[in-house]
Amino acid sequence: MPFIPHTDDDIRAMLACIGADSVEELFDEIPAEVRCGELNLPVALNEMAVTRLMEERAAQDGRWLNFSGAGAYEHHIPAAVWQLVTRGELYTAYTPYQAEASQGTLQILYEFQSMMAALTGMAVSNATLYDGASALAEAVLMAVRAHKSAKRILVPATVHPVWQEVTRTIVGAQDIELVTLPYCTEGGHSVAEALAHYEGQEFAALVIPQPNFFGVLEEVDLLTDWAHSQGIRVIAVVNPVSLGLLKPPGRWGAKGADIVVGEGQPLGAPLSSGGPYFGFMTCRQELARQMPGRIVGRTLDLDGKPGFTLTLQAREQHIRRGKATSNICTNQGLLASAATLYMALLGPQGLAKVARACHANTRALLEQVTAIPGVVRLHSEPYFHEAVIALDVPAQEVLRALRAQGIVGGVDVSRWYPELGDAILVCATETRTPEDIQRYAEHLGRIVGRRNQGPACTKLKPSAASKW
Amino acid sequence: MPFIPHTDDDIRAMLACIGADSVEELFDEIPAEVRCGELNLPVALNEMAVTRLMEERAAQDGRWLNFSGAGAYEHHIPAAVWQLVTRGELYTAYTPYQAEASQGTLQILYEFQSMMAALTGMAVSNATLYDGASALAEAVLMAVRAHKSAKRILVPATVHPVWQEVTRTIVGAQDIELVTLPYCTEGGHSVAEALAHYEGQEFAALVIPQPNFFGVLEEVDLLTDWAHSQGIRVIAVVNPVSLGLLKPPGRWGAKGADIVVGEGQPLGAPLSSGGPYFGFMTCRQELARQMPGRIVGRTLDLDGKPGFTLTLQAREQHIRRGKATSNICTNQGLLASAATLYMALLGPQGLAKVARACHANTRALLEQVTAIPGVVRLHSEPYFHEAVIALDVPAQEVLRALRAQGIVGGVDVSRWYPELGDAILVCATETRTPEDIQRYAEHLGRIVGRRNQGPACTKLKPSAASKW
Amino acid sequence: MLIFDLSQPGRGNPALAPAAPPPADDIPAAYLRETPPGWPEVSEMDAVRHYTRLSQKNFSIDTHFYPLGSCTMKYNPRVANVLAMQREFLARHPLAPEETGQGVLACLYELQEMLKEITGMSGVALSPMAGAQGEFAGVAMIRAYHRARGDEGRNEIIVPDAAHGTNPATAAMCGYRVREIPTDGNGDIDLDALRAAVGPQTAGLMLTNPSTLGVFEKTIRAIQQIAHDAGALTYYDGANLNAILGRVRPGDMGFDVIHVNLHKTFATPHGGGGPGAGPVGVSERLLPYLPLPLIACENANYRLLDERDRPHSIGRLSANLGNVGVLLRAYVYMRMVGKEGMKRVADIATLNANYLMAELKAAGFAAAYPARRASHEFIISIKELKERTGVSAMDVAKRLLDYGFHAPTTYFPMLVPECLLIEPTETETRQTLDSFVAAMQAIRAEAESDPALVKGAPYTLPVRRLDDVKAAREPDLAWRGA
Amino acid sequence: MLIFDLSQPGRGNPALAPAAPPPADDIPAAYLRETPPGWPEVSEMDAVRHYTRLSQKNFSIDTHFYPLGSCTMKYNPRVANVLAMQREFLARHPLAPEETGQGVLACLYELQEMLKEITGMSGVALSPMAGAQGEFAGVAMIRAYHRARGDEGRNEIIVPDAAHGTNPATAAMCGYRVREIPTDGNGDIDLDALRAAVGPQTAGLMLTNPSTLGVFEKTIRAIQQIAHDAGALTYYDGANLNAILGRVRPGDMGFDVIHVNLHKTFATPHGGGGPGAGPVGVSERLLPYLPLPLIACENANYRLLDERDRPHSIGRLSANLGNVGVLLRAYVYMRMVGKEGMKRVADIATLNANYLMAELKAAGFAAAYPARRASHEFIISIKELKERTGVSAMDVAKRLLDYGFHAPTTYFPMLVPECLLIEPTETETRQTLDSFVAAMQAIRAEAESDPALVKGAPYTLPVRRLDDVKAAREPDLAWRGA
Ligand SMILES: Cc1ncc(COP(=O)(O)O)c(C=O)c1O
Ligand SMILES: Cc1ncc(COP(=O)(O)O)c(C=O)c1O
Repeated sequence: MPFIPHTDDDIRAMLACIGADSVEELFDEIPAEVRCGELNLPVALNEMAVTRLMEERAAQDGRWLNFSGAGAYEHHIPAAVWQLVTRGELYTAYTPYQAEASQGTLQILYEFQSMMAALTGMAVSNATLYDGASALAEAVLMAVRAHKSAKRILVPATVHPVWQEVTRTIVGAQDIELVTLPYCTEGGHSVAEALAHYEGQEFAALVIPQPNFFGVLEEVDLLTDWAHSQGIRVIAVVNPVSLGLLKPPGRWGAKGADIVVGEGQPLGAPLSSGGPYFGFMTCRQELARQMPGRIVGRTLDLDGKPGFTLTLQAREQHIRRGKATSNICTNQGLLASAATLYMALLGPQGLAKVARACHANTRALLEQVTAIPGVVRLHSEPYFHEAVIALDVPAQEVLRALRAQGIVGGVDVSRWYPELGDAILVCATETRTPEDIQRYAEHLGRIVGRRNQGPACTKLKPSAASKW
Repeated sequence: MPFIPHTDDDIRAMLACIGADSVEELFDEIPAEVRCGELNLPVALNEMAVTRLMEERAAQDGRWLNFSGAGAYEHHIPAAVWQLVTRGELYTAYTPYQAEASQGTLQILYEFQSMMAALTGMAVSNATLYDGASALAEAVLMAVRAHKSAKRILVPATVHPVWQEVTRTIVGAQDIELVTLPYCTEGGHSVAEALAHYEGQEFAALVIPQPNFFGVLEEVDLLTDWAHSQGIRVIAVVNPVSLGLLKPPGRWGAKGADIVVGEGQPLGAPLSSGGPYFGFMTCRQELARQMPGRIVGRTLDLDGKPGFTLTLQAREQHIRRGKATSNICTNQGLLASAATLYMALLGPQGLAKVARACHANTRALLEQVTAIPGVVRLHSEPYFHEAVIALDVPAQEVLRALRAQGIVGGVDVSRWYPELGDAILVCATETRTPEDIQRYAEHLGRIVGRRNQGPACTKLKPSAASKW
Repeated sequence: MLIFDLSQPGRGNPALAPAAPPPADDIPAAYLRETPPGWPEVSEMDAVRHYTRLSQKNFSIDTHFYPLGSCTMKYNPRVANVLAMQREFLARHPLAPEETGQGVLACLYELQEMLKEITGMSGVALSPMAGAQGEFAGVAMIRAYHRARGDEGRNEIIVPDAAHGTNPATAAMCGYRVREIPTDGNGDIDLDALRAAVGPQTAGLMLTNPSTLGVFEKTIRAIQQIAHDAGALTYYDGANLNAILGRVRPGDMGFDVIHVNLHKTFATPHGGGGPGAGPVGVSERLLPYLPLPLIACENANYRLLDERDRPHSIGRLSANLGNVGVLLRAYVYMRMVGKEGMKRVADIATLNANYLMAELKAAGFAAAYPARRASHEFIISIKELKERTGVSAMDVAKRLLDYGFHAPTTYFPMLVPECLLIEPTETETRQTLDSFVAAMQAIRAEAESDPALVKGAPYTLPVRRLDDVKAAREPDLAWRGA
Repeated sequence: MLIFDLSQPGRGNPALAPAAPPPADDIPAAYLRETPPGWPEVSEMDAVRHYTRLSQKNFSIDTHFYPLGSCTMKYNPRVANVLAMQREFLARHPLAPEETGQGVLACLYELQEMLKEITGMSGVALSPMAGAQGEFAGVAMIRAYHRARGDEGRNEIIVPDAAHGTNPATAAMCGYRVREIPTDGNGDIDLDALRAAVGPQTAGLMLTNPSTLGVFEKTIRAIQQIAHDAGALTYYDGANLNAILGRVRPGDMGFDVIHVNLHKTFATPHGGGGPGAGPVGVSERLLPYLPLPLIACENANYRLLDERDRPHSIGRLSANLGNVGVLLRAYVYMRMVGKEGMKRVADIATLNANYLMAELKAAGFAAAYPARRASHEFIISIKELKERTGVSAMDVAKRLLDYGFHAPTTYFPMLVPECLLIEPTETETRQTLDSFVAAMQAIRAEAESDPALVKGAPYTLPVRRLDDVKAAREPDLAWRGA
């Protein structure tokens, strides 16, 4: 059997020590009536055969030129990152319960927390949640816990729609109400007019995505200050790579955001059909004990030498059980290690360059595609590294035609925003070359093939005061 | 600049310490007249760009179904091998000159030597030479050194022809004569009739390949005993994987071979267009101090604890300079580590299974292809895992047609053995499935397409007593 | 030495970033960052060196015996890593259409089906990203089920006192009150207490089996019956599935939900705390509520099912498919273990645990449930030693590190005083277990002769024992500059 | 603990080998092995654990500063490993036709061309598998050249006494007598001695520049002239090319042959002793003799040249193309360094060496050639300290290990007593160099106050100082059973 080292002699000798006649006997406490018959599974493959199978499966999926973002972004990951992260000592350890035997993982997580705090401009960070979407849900729960009375959260319609779904799934059971803040369909952002409607109402938090799902930049200072003026906490949802260029949530408005969450994938995690990624969360100092998830602290050992350990564990399920800040236990630790390496290798200047290149490439892409008759950018507000383009032909057909050219051409957003019509969210990160961009534009031009002006939309969507 | 950590401040401060005004000044001892102008090289690519380039180059080479052997064999390499061998501590260390700081590499090499000695049935092993071909050359030099008077070596025509060339290149400068021993074209092996011719002549060694270049098994006991009866040492040239099945050179004839060399590639090195591979060499105890290359020994430390160190260095160029046993310095250490892991993971039973599967697959291949009219196996003697098949159509055309089906169909041997006519050396290792073999046979059948009986050959080739 | 200590302003790795992108001069200044984040500025080599050396400070399966109970620290096959990290798999965008992912989806679909077969459930969803999220999905489905039937009064979940902390925490997250029920002296659930606890307010019962006490719940049928009779659904915490592979299927026993931890039973690496994967399986009646996406095979074509296909789903737990890379590793493992191997895994995991328990008992250690068979793990209690010598379970754990063994789980389950929960797994040799026993004996001898020695452990690790209290009282959670 | 100590008869990893191949019953028994080789029988996990832990016992660039003179232990970019190990590259058979290898051949061809440009030579062959094999190829070409001209009397090669051992060893292997010439007090070759040595018997001169003494041969033109005037060819040992990249080209200086060590100058890993690669470059007149194969580009098609194309070639040095995987790594490195970076490499390598020399001098250490600029490396001599305290260069080297630094090269070149040859390379930071200086100072202080301490070093490594004499006198070269 693979991975089992026992020889027949071993088994015989061990049974003798136990005083059992057979391995079967070791299961004698299992009631006969619950035992099962033989499993109907495929027969075992040896390593050679499984390698061949998996190589064929990978080859089947092929290689594509990607222009999709929508929450998961293709970035160049320095080769050193995964070469190091898959070292056995990091890859095959578990949660550092025995701190002294886990200083590697612990120090890396401490450095991770430090870098994430610096990136977002906040005081403290935890050591990952599952992903960005579930991190938003955790932030909502945290804001409600911290607020004590309000169980309502104001969520812009421009927050990633799947993240909204995930949040609803996760917080739904606790009678928390998520109220949708409509957005301006022309600008593509959340606006003061929409906020006015909620003036004076009690909310535990306002969520502010930056950039938002459409790639558009929100007026974060205005939104933050409005929320704080209403006694509402601010949950920032940010793309970490964008923070190489954009103002960190800690600096939003007069007082800065209160909780910051996001999808960590852009920091060193490959796209991988969706995972593993990691959610990050940072917050103000005073909210630290409300945080979900593992937190690493620096302390001293018996000899007065610095070292690292899991801390503030009284928040966690293994201590506080039913009263824990979250049920999370296993998190996405290895991805935090990858992110730490990514951040350390790029450094602040490297990140700024990546962010600028992403923006510049998307800008170049938009310039070229909007020169095509019938293709327009849908929104007017500034963007970071993705944008919605409207087409006068069916989006699905266009995407299919691009695919025939080896191009994954963006994400059809009509499923979540039917009001946008035929519209795709496109993204060109630093990984796209000028030739890639030109190739995209040429094919799109050929496919679209005729001219059209999409009608400008002048309504808030969804209509004000809508809820899920 | 990539990989250079110096900031401008660093450089300034360092120059100040040196007392130089500029980096330029540090080169002031270089005569002006030898300085060069700007290099005409491509501009630097960043990691992302070079990654894209190299991924495209790899994709360009594609994936092929391989039936070629001829000295380099496709085997399944357990994934753990290269995952471990590329760990920085092994990958980026150098020759273990500081033994105490290199116990990892040293112990692995000691284990390597132990396993190679056990595999070949010899007393001692070195810690690699460059490749199998140059190892044969080193064995020839060693045999001449050990013999003292004879400078002639008897080399069967069935030794890998390129290895013969390499050996000639390397030993040629030292007035060593390589005398070709003709082979039986029907059996495909070296025979007593041919040996008779050399009875009573002085040779430093007889080389015995097992299996030989044609995949054929030589009568090693007979050849070994003949050589020893003539006072000639035996240099065995073996495929290490074959030794999972075949008699180790230490057991050949009454006394066993004296020196054993071979290409280590089958033990864990990927095909890689030819390298890096490694040459191995083992020998009798009494020849140890005649060996070329690094050797690791076990010894004790100051506290009496066992440890490992390079030893018998008085043989080597860094001590003995012009009188060293070889000029080799940097060897193929990492490949020895990979081989050690390969051997430890497979174990004796695993190796036996690999060897048996190779044989069985080649047997199945031969059964299927020789059922095709016009395709025959050229030799009658037993084989290990490759064999020459004769075709009645041009070999190059057949190989080209197979290529059009994604198959690398074997090696055209007419370049080295024109007497064989249209003949290709085919090999099916354990990596070939029954479907692969069937696919090969079907395509070959379609390509050859008509019937022919190749005339049996009854002459020794090259004619007896030929020399290079 | 922190990575920050290696930093020098202006240093960096230009080759790792785009050369000189144009400024983002079309974005108004108000949106822009003024000062770069306080990240370290180090060379690639210094980063590689720093993190390589840090990694060496860890214990891990690849370096040490790691008998951490409840965590199933078995060998993580290297081949699974290699195959899951093929370029095509890594580069695929999660929202790329299904036609670009038939290879990966085929693996996931087959994984889904294999898990159904192994657990005996009617449907499986792969998306939960860890056991706790699988639990969440499971309890949320229980809730959805009762709601759909208009059975709104059920607001309690029953959890044995020995349960893992995630069980009560999950129940609470799903809006339930948690009712604990005690365990009897034999390690079984107290059936009378259970009977007394159930009622029309009971939404579900969460059971771990073999329990966290390392024993098989002998009355599992009765427990199941009592819960079902009360109209409650039954949840099977499958974190300990390794013990029963191929012998018992929770679905056959009538359970309604199960989560399994791929990072335990199916050998995916633990990554220093994750990522894992916690697929959830359900009985027929919960099928409509499974979280999304699910993977369907239609005419040899793989497709993701969404809200349009499954309108009653509890929804989504992640933005995408879950931890696909982890799922692929589990898939590779399961294909290699295959039909023949599954039961063997449980057999040898159980053999190793019973052998180690027998040897430790013979060496004078007190098993918490000496009359019971160990499942794949078991508990010993250091209580008696502590009373005599002052050496606690924690001290023994720390001293084990000096002997080159990762410690077992300590102080969990909380039920057994001074406990060590020991799970050797099937991938360890008898020789390793014997050397562990020898270390335990040596430590006991030290405790008798020189308790201070043990209480001062560890001595041979990168740090001596760390001050947890200080860490919590004066939290230093981020580097704030030199 | 040896891997053999973990072995248990009958253990193994069935999943790593074919399941149950049929017996080879068509092969006569006389050919077959009777007993399996005495290899260890261990589980995959135990092997992984054993070798992971062994690896941790090494110093390496990825873990330690490694200023091993003459070896150019610079950072080995991880990306080169990743890209060279792509599946398509690894799987290609060496005898597969060129059409299946246009990608890899394009890289090799461009590498060949870049090396021509950097060295200023007319042709380059990539096949030599290490520096010493490059030397062999070079000297063999010199021999072929003289022979082709009927100039048979040339049977001597001149080698400076400071030369690396491979130079005289290579000359001998090529059938030449070796004539050593001395170095003067400034580290330059003694020109008078050279003039006296050359003659009609001189086939060639092998020169390392910058020399192994760490200085640039100031009279290199004259040396060259003297040799050429005598009808000898000149060989440039390019192992120290790192010092002169983009500043000086051996070809421009009139050298006839050069070998370069890709595993030094071009950042390919040293692998614990190899593999490396030692391409050889030649001047116009040696072109016909280059070893095979060479890579040609014909109509944008890459092709291997063989004996039919190059009938005068000295022949082949390896069965195939040489160490292709190493060549690919060097190619990636060179493309990343590019036109702009080559000179910078030499600049900073030189800066680091001169800085470290200046700091060590300031700390009281004696430079062997204090009046000279260091090239990319330099020598300090511990002679004076040894005379006073008995602490030798070897002792200092061993003590450095305790301080977390790999030792410099010791006792080479043999010319300088108690020498340490120190080569920091350009990839080390000033901070690292400073901490090395601090360690050297500390060791000196220890030598003054407690020489026995230094002589007993190392203390903190997996073993104390090893008995080399015993190793050589009673060789234990292979495990022979428990
Ligand atoms: C019994 C039990 N249940 C649930 C869990 C939670 O699983 P996870 O850590 O993957 O969230 C664990 C893991 O620690 C466990 O041991
Ligand atoms: C100056 C010099 N020449 C030649 C060599 C030989 O190179 P290699 O070890 O690659 O054979 C070396 C390497 O040690 C060297 O330093």
